Parts: sequence; C-alpha cells; structure tokens
Amino acid sequence: MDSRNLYNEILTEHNMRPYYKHELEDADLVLEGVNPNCGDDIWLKLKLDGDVITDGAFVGDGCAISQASADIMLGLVIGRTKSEAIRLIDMFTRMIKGEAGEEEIEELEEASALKDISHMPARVKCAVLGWHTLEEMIGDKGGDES
Amino acid sequence: MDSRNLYNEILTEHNMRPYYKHELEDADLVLEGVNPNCGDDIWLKLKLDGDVITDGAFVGDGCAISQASADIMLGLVIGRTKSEAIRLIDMFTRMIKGEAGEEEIEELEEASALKDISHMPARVKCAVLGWHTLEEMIGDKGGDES
Amino acid sequence: MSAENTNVRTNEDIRNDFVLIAQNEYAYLDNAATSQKPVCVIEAEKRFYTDMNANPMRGFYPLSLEATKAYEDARSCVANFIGASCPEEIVFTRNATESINLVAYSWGLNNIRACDEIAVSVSEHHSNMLPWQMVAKATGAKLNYIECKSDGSYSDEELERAINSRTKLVAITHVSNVLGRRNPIEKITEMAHSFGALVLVDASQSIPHMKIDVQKLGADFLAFSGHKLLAPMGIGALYGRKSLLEDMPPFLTGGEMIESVRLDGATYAEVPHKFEAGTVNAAGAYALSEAIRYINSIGYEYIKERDRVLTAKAIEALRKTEHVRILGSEDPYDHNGIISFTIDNVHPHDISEVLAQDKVCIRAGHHCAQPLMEHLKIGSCARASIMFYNSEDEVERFIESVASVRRRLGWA
Amino acid sequence: MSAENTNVRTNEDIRNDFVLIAQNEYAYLDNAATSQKPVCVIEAEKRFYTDMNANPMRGFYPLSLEATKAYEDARSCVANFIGASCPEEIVFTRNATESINLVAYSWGLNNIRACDEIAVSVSEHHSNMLPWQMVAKATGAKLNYIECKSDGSYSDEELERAINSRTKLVAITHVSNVLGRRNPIEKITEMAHSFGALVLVDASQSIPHMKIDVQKLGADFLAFSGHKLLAPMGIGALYGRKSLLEDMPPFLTGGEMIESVRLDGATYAEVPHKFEAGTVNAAGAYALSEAIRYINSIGYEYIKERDRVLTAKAIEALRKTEHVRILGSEDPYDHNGIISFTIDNVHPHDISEVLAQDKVCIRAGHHCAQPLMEHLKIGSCARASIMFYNSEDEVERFIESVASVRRRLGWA
Ligand SMILES: Cc1ncc(COP(=O)(O)O)c(C=O)c1O
Ligand SMILES: Cc1ncc(COP(=O)(O)O)c(C=O)c1O
Repeated sequence: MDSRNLYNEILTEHNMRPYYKHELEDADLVLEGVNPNCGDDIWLKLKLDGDVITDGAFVGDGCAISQASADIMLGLVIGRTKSEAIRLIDMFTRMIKGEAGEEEIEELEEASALKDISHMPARVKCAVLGWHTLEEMIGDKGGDES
Repeated sequence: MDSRNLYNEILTEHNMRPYYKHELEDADLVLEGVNPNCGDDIWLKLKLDGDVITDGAFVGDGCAISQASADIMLGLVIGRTKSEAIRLIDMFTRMIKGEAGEEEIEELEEASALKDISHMPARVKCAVLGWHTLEEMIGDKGGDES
Repeated sequence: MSAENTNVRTNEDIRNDFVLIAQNEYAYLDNAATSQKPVCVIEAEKRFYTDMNANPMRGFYPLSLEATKAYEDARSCVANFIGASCPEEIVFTRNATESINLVAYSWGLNNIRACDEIAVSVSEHHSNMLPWQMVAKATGAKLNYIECKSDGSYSDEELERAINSRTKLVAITHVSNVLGRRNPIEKITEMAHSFGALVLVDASQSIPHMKIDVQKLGADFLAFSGHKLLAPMGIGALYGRKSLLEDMPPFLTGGEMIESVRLDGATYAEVPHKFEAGTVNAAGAYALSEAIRYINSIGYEYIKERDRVLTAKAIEALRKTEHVRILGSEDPYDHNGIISFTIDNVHPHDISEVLAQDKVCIRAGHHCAQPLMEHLKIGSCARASIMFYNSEDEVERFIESVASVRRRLGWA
Repeated sequence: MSAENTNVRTNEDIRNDFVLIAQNEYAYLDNAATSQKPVCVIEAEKRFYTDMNANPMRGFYPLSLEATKAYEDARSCVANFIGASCPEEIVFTRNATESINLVAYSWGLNNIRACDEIAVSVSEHHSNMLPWQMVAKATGAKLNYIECKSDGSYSDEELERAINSRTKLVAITHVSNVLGRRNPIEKITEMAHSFGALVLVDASQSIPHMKIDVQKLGADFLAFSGHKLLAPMGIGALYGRKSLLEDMPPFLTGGEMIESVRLDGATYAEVPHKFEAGTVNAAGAYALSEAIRYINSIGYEYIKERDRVLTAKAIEALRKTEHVRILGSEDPYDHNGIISFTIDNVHPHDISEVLAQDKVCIRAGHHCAQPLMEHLKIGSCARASIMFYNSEDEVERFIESVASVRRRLGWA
C-alpha cells in the first residue's frame, strides 16, 4: 500500500491545469457521474460525428485523482471511434484492477500514470469515475466490445 | 455463593406439605402476587378481626422457595396484629438483604431457614414474594411501622 | 496445540480451545442460551483492536482501510458460510432479535395489509413472535399460529390450514429452542412460495449444529446471532434476498448509511449499508468470521456426531430416571443437542438451582417461548443443551445431579 | 507499568496503555471517528469471556449470575459517570445512532403531532438529523433547523426563533464533530423546558473530553457511543429520565424484555429492560465500565489540559501555514480537540491521502454532517482530532505533513 508516487507529475499536471475542464456548447451527449460516498461529481460532455468522438469536455468537482483521470481520458479518446474508446475503457478498468499486461498499459499512454491506484482500493472509484461515465454514455451503442 | 444448604429440612417440609396452601372461604382480603420473570404466582387470602390476622391461606404455583416461604410466613403472622406482622415483614426483608441481627433472625423462627438466600440474588424475589404481597394487603393501614 | 492433522483432534484437544471449558469446573450445558468462545475468537477480537483499530468505511489511511477490509471480508465469509448469492445479502446486526425486528419494521410494516395473514409457529422464541404481533397490530393483519403436536412436529393439514392464499409471510424457526426439533423448512418455503408468500427462517438454534444453505432451504430472510455460534456478544446477521433488501426502506437512520443528506431529506446507500446505521461493530464481525473459520475446521460432520452421541446418552439415562419427563421427540436424533424436561413435583427453577449447586449449568423457565409452554400445558421446564465441546463426563455429572434432585428436595 | 502514584504518569506512560499508540508508527489523529482502546479494556472484554461467559438475566448458575452482575454493575457505573439518578435511566444500545433512533421511534412517533415542531441544529451529525427527518415525515411535524454562525455559535435570536411554544423536542449535539464547539446546552434546556419541550443531547463528541452531568445539563435524553470513549465497538448508551422511559412503548421486541407473552399480546418488563430486546452485549457493557474506570483514573482535568495544549499547538502552526483555512472558532479552547480545515486548491481527500502516506491518520469528507458543510458553503473538509494520549510529536508530524501537501500536489 505504498502510494508515495501516486501524485506523480502527470497526475498533478492534469489536476492543476486540466485541458478539457470547461463548458462545451452544443454537446451531443451529456451525463453526470457521481461518487456519492466521497462527493466526486463530474458532468461529461461529448460531440460526435457518426461513430467518432470529435470533441469532449467536463466540469465538476472532486479529488485530484477523479479530475485528472477524466482529463487524461478525454485526451485519449477524442478523435477515436466509440468502439475504440470502449476498448480503452475496458483496458483502463483492467489496469486499475491490476489485471492489464505491459503493452496494454503502454497503449493507455498518460493514463498509465494511474496504474498504482490498483493498490489503493479506497481510491479506485475516484480513478474510474470519468471512464465509467463515458462507458454509460456510449457503451450501449459501442458495438464490438469483443 | 455456596447454597448447598438452601433446601434444608424446614424449607422442603413446607414445600412438600404446606399447611396453609388451600382455599379460604369468606376471606376479608385477597391479593395476587406475581414474579413475572420466573413465573411464581400466589393468591394470598386473609381473615381479620379488627387489627388481628385471625386466619390465612394461599394458593398458587412456583418454586419451592416461594411456596415454602409463603407457608412459613402465614404460620408466623396468624394470630398477630397487622402492625406486628409489618414489623416481621420488615425484619424478614432485612434478613434477606443480610442486614438483620442475630436476635431478629431468631424472632423470625422458622423463617430464619431462609437466611442464606441473602447470598443468592437470583432467588431473593422468590423468597420475598409472599411477604411483599402481605405488606401490600395490610401495609397502608398497618400504623406504627417505626 | 497438538500438531496432528485436522479431524484427528480429540474431544480433549477441542476442550482446550475454550478457557472455561478446559478448566472442567463447570459442566456447561446451557449452550442454547449462549456458547463458549474459543481462544482464537477472543484473540481475533483483541487483534482487531491492537492491529487495525479505526472506524471503517470512511478513512483513507491504512488502519481504516484494513478495518474496512476486515469488516467486508467478514461479510463475504458469512455469505459463503450460509450459501448467499453475494455478500450484499448479509446485513450485520446486534443479534437475531434485531435481525428479525429489522424485517418486521422495514419489510413488514410496508408490505403487509389488513387483509393479509402472517403465519407464525406457536413454538417460536419471543424474538420471532413479538415483532409479528407488533406488525399485525399496526397493520390489522391476522396472525395465524401454526400449532405443533406435543413432539414438536407439524401435520400437513395444519400447515395447509395456516399457510394459504392470504398468507404474506411465514415466520418460523429452523430448530426450536425448547424441543430441539428441526422444522421442515424446505416444505414450508415451497408451500409459502406457491402462494407468493415469503419465509423468514430463525436459524439461531440451527446454525451451531447443522450446515445452513439458504438456497436449499428456500429462505427469503434468515436470522441468527453470533454469540450462540462461538462469536462474541453484540454481533448477529440477517440474510435477505438482494432484490428484497433493495426494495426495503431503511430502518435505523444515521451515519454511514446514506449517499447524501439535505435539510429536506436524504438518499440512502446501497444494500447492505443502507441497513447499517452508525459505526458498525467491525471487531465483532471480524471475530464472527474467525468463529466461522473455527466451526469449519471442526466440521459439521463431527458436530452432528457429538450432538447425537451426547444427546442419546443423556436421554437414555433420563428416561430411566423415575419422575423425569422429557419433552419432544422420542428419538435423540431429533433433538439437535437440546434436552428439555420436567421432574414431578419439582419446579424447574429448583431443578436448575440444585444442578447449579453441583456446578452443572442448565437453564430453567419458559425459555422465551411462553406460548409453546402453554400449548404443551406446562408453565416452564428445565433445559440442558449440548455443544460439540461437551464431554461424556459432563453429561454424566448432569445425569447424576438430575437423579438426586427429588431426594434433595425432600421427596425421598 | 510504572509504579508511581496516580496523575504523575507521563504522556509516555499513558501511551504505553494503548498498543497501537505505543508503537509510534501511526500518528493517530482520527479520534473523533473512534478512539483507540487501552489494554485494560481489551483485557476486560477478554476476561468476561474467559471468566464468566454466560447469557445473563435468566440463569441460576454462578456463571450466569456473575455475567448478570457484571452487566448491571456496568449500568450503575455509566449512571454514576453521567450523574443519572438511578441505573434504570441507562439503556444499553449498540451506539449513539441506535440510542437516538430508539428515542425517535419510541418517544418521537408517539408524542409528536402534525402541529408540533422539532428543533434540530444544522450542525448535527446525520445520526441526530435523519431520525428526526423520519419523525417529521411520519407525523407531519415541522423540522425547524437552528442555524449556527460560521464559528459554530448560535445567536440568542436564532435560538429564540427556533425554540418556541410549538417545539416538542430539541435535538442538539453537545459538541459538534466538525467544529468542536461546545453548544450552550444549559441555556437550551432551560428555554425548551419553559415551553414544555424536551431536549435530546448528543454527547458522542463531548463525553471523551468533558465531564457530563445530565442534571446540570438539564438533558431529558442523552446519547453516546462506547467506541469513541475507549470502549469496544458494539456498545453504546441512552440516558433517559425515568418517568419518560417508563411512559414510552418498547422499540425492538423479543426475548428478555417481556413480563409475559400470550398469543394475543404481551406485557413488558420494567425499564430499562423493556428497551433491551434479545441477548444483551454484556461483555461490551463490562468493557465500557472498565473504559470509564480508566477515564476516571486519568481524570478530565488532565484530558482537558492535553486537549488545550495539543490543539493550540496545531492551530497556531496551521494558522501560519499559507493556504490553510481552519474552520470554527479562533480560540483553540473552543475546539475540544477537533481541528477541521481546508487547503486552497486541494481536495480534502487528497489532503488525507497525502497525510496517510506519512502515516498521519486524519479524516476527510463531509463527516456525516452534509447540511453543515452546505451551510458553511464547503463540500467537505479535512479533520484532525486529538485525544489525551496523543503527543506533541504526533502533532508535529501532522503539521509538517499538512505543510507539504500543496507542494506534493504540484502547487510548488
Ligand atoms: C456528534 C456525533 N453524533 C453521533 C455520532 C454517531 O456515533 P455512532 O456512529 O457511534 O453511532 C457521531 C460519530 O460518528 C458523532 O460525531
Ligand atoms: C430460536 C431462537 N430465536 C431467537 C433467539 C434470540 O437470539 P438473541 O437473543 O441472540 O437475539 C434465540 C435465543 O435466545 C433462540 O433460541
């Protein structure tokens, strides 16, 4: 349970200067995600062109982990198709459970900065909040989840 | 808490062959006494001539201690005035609390067979059932309780 | 500790796991009231306080995380132990009484109407009767008492009369705390379910003696206490089918059972936390899981065998003792360690008092089952109750002491 | 153990009474959530199980009599400790939450009507707010929230507005679990009583820090948990004036709380047993009485002095730390060991996480006081809470760790 490195540079950067934390006019999809126990609360907003996520943003309130994780996620999925995004969400979820392989973690790019969360059960919910919210928004139409 | 001698001869005799356990026609006073927790239940019946208890009896159900104690009590108070009876009840109660002196215990005659109950908190209620019922019947008019 | 393999431990080995039992001073035969606790359980509770004591559920520091894990692992342990589908089906309570009251208040008051019936067996412990009297009174529903025969068994006709299309709930004990008899729960749940009624099973007396499988029993709710199952006082459990628990409103309210609170109301946490208001007894739950581990290490095979041997010994001897009358079935195997009896002309409290003088611990009275006492037409009775750690020697002390009672009360 | 006289024991001596504290690994500053337990308390609970374990109240054999005596002596001990007139005024519960729910269900639902008001302070813990929301909803009564100023104090005007001739009950905490401030209970009970209203005092956070005297407070009901007062989890108490308890109907029903049960109803035992359904947590009560004995041996003089010294040290240092904001009063003496704070741009959960990395144990969140958080216009906060066994060194570790938080989150 050593978490000395939890607040690493990637995470603190995305927390202090989130790139996607802003309003998004004319979003096609909007959904609130909440962790009632700890009070993390985000509104995720997406623009779609057919199956492709063309833009995204979030607003909200919560701990550094929930906020940075949502920001990192948007950077990763914007420009991808819904089914690609679903695949990444799945990978991320498995990384958080400590079940993802090396290459998978690599494919998650900056999101791999959150991999130590797998040793911190109390913070898992914060890390996955954005991802689960995204999954709810696009999941049912996401197609080939394999 | 050694109670080897609790079921002594006096007690078992009064339990097996209670002298006063029978109906009493034309009683002047009748009262039920109950120990709800253990189920001891007696009906005490008295005949009075002015201030004097001329006759008494009881019916009911309960452990050897409650039944024998009621029987011994009636033997002691019949023929006495109400205030004498109240004095004996008071003495008995103090004996049960372990607070009575030698002479007092002697004055209680056969009832002194119950003095070891003072070491047995769970059985005190059984021993005093008859006596408290009697007190309730005659107490308020009992006069000089001193 | 002897270093042999599992299940080759002798009765003496096992007795050494229990401080009070190992001392051999008392013949403790009041196990149906509460069990003794093995050293490992007492040490587990102590370990919680010395190694991970913190308020679970809300802290981010290691102690609190460990306390939370110990508590939630205990929940999984209980769920596995009784065959629940998932840990969320287990609510920790103080004791069986609270478990049943929770169902009565939360499910009963909200699902039972004036035109409904609640079927309750006449042999229930007060803890599985008074809550239903309360619900009946509050809702106007009818309490339909299921009457047993004098050996504790139920006729099919009686079950068919009492469980019918108006029945909303059947509240029945798995094993009677007076007669020791196992009730035909599987048959009853099938009947009840055919009418859409639910069944609450009181497993307080069965779980120390037989493997419980809520699926096989078909129980919708099941309640038991830790303290009768080698665990400390102050911890118990309620099993409820998840869909039922989810639909029920909370009972006690306060900290730890909410999602959010506003001045005009609150939204509640998911099951089971919705039903666990205030700081939980995490140390008690942790110790209960250790008790379950111990029971599993002993095994119900062994437990049933010891119950059978010791009960048969006691019943055979009592049957030969003049003026002693045994309640319930003729067959020792139907007693699950519980032997209730009376002695002619001797009040049960005097029986128990005389036995106490011989340091034989049994219970006497109505055993919180007054309606059963009335049904059996006795005011009270004496009860010895056996646990796997009891010895032949203790049973002999009991038999001898019982045989001396009438003489010592003067009926020579 | 050092053989010196009472009250010349050093902080180190005292720390050695607590296993987790003596190890010096964690700086445990989450005492308002739950306290650590001294060895004597843990041993007392163990002793109950090894020396006198039996179901109390109903057995005639020595073990059961001893268990009963231990339990009832514990009741007397609690009664003396808080100045109750007699032991019957103490009902043992699981925790403060259950104590308050008992009053809400048994007294509240039966005495409060649609035209009445219940005054509840906005700074209450959820456990002293949700039960009254439930009563208000069930009865149609109005919940009148008493609003505090940002330092946690109440203006006379506000008290006079909220406590009026329609008020039936005032539910108020003695010390806030977020602001640490002691509320003017004596003034409030006097006002309430002048309108014939009752006052329930939540003493959960005060009793570990100050002498409670229910007579001086004028409390009609008072609730607290054992686990915050050095005792095990799973035991708590409710004080109620005897005449009130006597008039209240039972809450939970079942074994041990009846006089007699028939198929058509029951008569209940006297107070306090009427409110203690099922097998009691006698071992927990016994351990609670040991905790009280320990507290008395330490003495509230010493406790208050330690609270003052350590709180002042922490508050002074935090005040000098940039970007840290302390909630509540400016005066450390008003905090009773509770120091809640925020750090600019850092979420309280991250504060607590960073401190956890340094093995400093504090709590972060809404502290089961969401309405107060809203009232103070913050979502959550971090809270350190001190107990007499804490050391200057631990406070320093806390201060240093707090000072490093912003840097470690990147706000260099
Ligand atoms: C002020 C206050 N009231 C009530 C409670 C509830 O106590 P418990 O959770 O032990 O029932 C707490 C502590 O959590 C508290 O701080
Ligand atoms: C059959 C049965 N049900 C319920 C109970 C109540 O258990 P508890 O007092 O632990 O709540 C008991 C034991 O007392 C029992 O024997």
